[in-house]
Amino acid sequence: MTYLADVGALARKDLTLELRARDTLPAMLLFVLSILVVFHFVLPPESSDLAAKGLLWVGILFTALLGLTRAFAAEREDDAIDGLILATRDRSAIWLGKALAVFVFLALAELVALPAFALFFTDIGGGTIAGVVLADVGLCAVGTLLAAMATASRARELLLPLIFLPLAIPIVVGGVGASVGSHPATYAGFLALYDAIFALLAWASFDYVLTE
Amino acid sequence: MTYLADVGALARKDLTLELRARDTLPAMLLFVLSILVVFHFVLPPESSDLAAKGLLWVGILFTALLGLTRAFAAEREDDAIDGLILATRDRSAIWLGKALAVFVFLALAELVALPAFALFFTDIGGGTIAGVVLADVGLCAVGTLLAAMATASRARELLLPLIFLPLAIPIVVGGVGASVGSHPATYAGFLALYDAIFALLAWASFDYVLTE
Amino acid sequence: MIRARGLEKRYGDRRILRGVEFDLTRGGLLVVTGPNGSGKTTLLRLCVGLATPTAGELAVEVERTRVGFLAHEPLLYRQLTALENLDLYGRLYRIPERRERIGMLLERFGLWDERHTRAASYSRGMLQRLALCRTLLHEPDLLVLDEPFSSLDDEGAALLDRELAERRDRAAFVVATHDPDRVLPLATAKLALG
Amino acid sequence: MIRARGLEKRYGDRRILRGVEFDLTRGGLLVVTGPNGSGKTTLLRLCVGLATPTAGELAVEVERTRVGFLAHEPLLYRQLTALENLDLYGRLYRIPERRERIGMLLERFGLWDERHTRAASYSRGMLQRLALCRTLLHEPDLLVLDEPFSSLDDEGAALLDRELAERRDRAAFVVATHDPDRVLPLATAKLALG
Amino acid sequence: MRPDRLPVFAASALALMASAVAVVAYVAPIDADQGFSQKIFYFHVPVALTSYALFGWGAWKALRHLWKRDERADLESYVAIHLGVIFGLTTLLTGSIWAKISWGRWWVWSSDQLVLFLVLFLFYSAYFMLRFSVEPGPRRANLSAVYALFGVALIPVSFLAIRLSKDIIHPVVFKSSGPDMSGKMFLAFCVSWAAMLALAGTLYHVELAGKRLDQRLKELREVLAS
Ligand code: HEM
Ligand SMILES: Nc1ncnc2c1ncn2[C@@H]1O[C@H](COP(=O)(O)OP(=O)(O)OP(=O)(O)O)[C@@H](O)[C@H]1O
Ligand SMILES: Nc1ncnc2c1ncn2[C@@H]1O[C@H](COP(=O)(O)OP(=O)(O)OP(=O)(O)O)[C@@H](O)[C@H]1O
Ligand SMILES: [Mg+2]
Ligand SMILES: [Mg+2]
Repeated sequence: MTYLADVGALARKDLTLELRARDTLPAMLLFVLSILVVFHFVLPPESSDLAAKGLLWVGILFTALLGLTRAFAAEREDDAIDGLILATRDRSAIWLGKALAVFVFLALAELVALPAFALFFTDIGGGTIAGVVLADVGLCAVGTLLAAMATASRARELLLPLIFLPLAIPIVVGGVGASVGSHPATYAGFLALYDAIFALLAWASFDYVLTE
Repeated sequence: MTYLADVGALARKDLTLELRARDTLPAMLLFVLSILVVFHFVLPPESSDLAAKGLLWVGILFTALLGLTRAFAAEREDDAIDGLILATRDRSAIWLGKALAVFVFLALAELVALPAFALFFTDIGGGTIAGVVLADVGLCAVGTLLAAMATASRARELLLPLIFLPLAIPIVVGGVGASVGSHPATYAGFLALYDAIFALLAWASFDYVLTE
Repeated sequence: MIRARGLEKRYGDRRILRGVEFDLTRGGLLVVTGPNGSGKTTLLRLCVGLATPTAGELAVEVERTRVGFLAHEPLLYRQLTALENLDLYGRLYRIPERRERIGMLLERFGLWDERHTRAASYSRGMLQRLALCRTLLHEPDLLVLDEPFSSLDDEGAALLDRELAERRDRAAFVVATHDPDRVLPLATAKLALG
Repeated sequence: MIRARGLEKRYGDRRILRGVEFDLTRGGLLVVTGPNGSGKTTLLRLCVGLATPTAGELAVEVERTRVGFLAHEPLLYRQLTALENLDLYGRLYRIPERRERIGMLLERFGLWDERHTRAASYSRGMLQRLALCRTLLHEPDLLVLDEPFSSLDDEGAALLDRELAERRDRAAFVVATHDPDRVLPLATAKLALG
Repeated sequence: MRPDRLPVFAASALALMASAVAVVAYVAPIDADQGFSQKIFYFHVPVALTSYALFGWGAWKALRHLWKRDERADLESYVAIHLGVIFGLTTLLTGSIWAKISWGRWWVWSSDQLVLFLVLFLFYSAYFMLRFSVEPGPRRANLSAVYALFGVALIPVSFLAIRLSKDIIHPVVFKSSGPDMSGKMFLAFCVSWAAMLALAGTLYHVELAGKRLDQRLKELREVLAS
């Protein structure tokens, strides 16, 4: 319970920060909406739903990445992360809190993007929505850990896409499968498996990422 | 002349900061390859060249946005921007130097990405290349100004989200039109006009962005 | 509480600390002095566990969350208000009577009227005071203070003197400073680096 | 060189400075004192032009690039080395014999051996020394120093004393400090805020 | 391994290699459709499997580093992954050559199998980026180790992803019912694979010894200097 209280306090802090500074969410929204604009102008009206759905997944992936690159910016400023390291009993709470906050941002961006997508392109079924939610979990779980790693490195934001994209590709495969394939349930199961494995791994190993 | 010397010194500083890692180019290659792999999984095999071109624009937009969101990160850290304000005779040099540096990075990434794209997906014509170059100019000119606003202005919450979206979307529309439309020259002309107007506007107004 | 034997720390090829030895028990105050770049901050970071020694033995018998660390940087979020910052730490440290203690500390350090101001628009001395509030919030058993008097005015320094004296018997202290005279009355041991 | 009459500065609803008046000429040194949050830094930022007064008159008869400002923050790039940082400022200020002067200053402030180290891994005192190098690089006519002795060791402080004394007649000085005794021998005027 | 055993190990690896070449050339039958070029198989597949083995070994060492706080494991893990990437590159190259011969193209995107191997390759290339942009020290060791662990989790997940999407072009020989080839072929394959593993082991120990020597030298120099 006390663990969850820590997580809650940390995630709350991130949401307050975003309300104040509005560094992350506007950029994510802008990006997702511009993608829709690009494809609105590119895709001929009669083109397949498949291509449109694919583009949706590109949008989700990159929007997540955009949010993740900024995830630890506030902690890096003035080494605020050191304060958190000293104050949390279990450092994985820092990971969970941050992943939750990123998840909320991503979900908010999608809450705008998905209806817009449905409006401009094609209907979105239950398979797609399930796929998106499951994929979000995986993206945030893995991405937050990797963002913490990239923050500790000299190359910082440059590094994150390099280490993140290869790990995210199975999510894209699963997500696309869940939204356009003929067996959405199989793909959803695959995504759930991915989420479980990598969330567990990230949770267990986050402590090492923060220690010097 | 001395003005250009300032611009050069400032842009050089950004390049030193970025190239510190020294493996920036291999990193970009990895980045581009990862993105192409993502595209592979997302596009159905029989999808049109147009969709592929659209993805190209999504990639460019994303890379530019990634660069811009962190364009003034180094200056914000420890208020280094104050030092620059005091040291430059004409503050617009700061804008020009930064825009140049962002442009160089974007161009470097595209120099890797465009040939790779042509190799793996579909040919790239002169219209696309002209469109990309012109769009880059516009994105860097406007984006740098807005990024500076987000950094320097104490009232940052107001500005960025409100302005960026309406400003960036014409570039996207023009760029996409130049590479897939039937009248690339018209769109290229539109982009050039946009670049001229907004670069001038940004150059003239940058001073006000930085003063308290 | 702390026992150091043959402590060594390197960064890359450079050896910053070498053969550092000291003992510290409850009620003790170790003053660390030395010229700029002699490794005071590095030693303090080793003590709180934010860095690990490359060789030697360092036994710190305090739980991590019972340590209070005042660093060069305030370790606060600039975009949050004083109250929000302390509330976050109060929650993480699970302080009983969290709100009351925060109010008391803010008042004591003269920040009560500014509790709803973002730390970003605090003056440097006010930030240092806020960082002190954060450090003392959970009544730590081990207090590790890096140049605590820096940028405080006379009143702030006197205040800090009082706070230290008050906790004299309940905690152990490690203080790095360029002005050792300030804490000498309380000091039980001195370590000169560099 | 500077003339202030009825100077006032507000942030939002709060009035930070009010009715500040002083004159400063070449060879003068104005000491600004006051408790934490009394507006010393704010006044200094007004003097260098990084902030604008809300009311009153402030005439600074020095070109912006002839001012040297030492702030609370070092105003340097953490990811660049000492040499790269100074080189950037040397170019922007168009200093004749840029490289030579940089070498001289680094040596004088005891940073020569660390010239290829990134500022990020400097200790706090070393950063303050580097910031002083940046401030003095272009031999400014007006030197505005915000707590310049902060986090310097005894040797560093003595060094800075010498540098100030040496420039005594060539420049004007505004120095904010919590330890006015340190600069009192040179001071020509004193302004107590708050 | 004790350094004096290294030459013996290297010699046996060399002998295995020689016998593998002999078995592949003279014992294994010539393939009916692909002819002689099919013999690349005995190189291509063992190299691919060895690179997986190396990645796995690197992750094992990473786990030891994190779990047992084994100081030397960091270097061992790095060396294993380094070699794994070299073997992976060799897989891509031999695969490409084979692809040019039998499919007429150097690379095909339509095979998810190939693309996923490329993903793994990209993942481990990024390992170097990560490692070399962190200052040497305990933090670098930790980050590298965690990343290496993520790698071994990625391998089976990628496999699953391939199995989900039906692959048409890249052959599958090792089915759940057992290997789909003749006894002689299987023998040749096993000998080649053993040889490849022995080669990898030798290289691993040689590189490790070299790296350790470097480190020792640096420490000695420092002792002398002070
Ligand atoms: C660039 C091109 C290629 C790459 C990157 C590649 C990669 C791989 C990899 C990683 C394996 C390891 C085992 C597995 O994952 O199942 C493998 C196995 C194999 N490859 Fe390739 N390959 C390529 C081209 C080819 C070609 C052109 C052929 C023959 C027509 C071929 C035939 C095989 C066979 C028969 C196996 C064993 C299959 C099994 O494990 O069941 N490969 N390849
Ligand atoms: N992360 C790091 N990487 C490399 N070198 C470092 C790092 N941190 C500190 N150093 C080096 O270690 C030495 C000691 O630094 P430290 O900050 O401990 O000094 P200090 O005694 O606190 O000095 P000051 O009085 O200036 O605060 C310095 O030379 C510094 O350059
Ligand atoms: N950008 C800002 N926005 C709002 N308030 C500000 C801003 N900058 C400073 N203040 C307020 O102005 C007051 C004076 O700040 P200033 O930094 O000038 O104090 P100071 O005298 O330098 O104090 P110290 O000794 O602590 O450095 C403080 O109450 C501070 O909160
Ligand atoms: Mg220090
Ligand atoms: Mg101040």
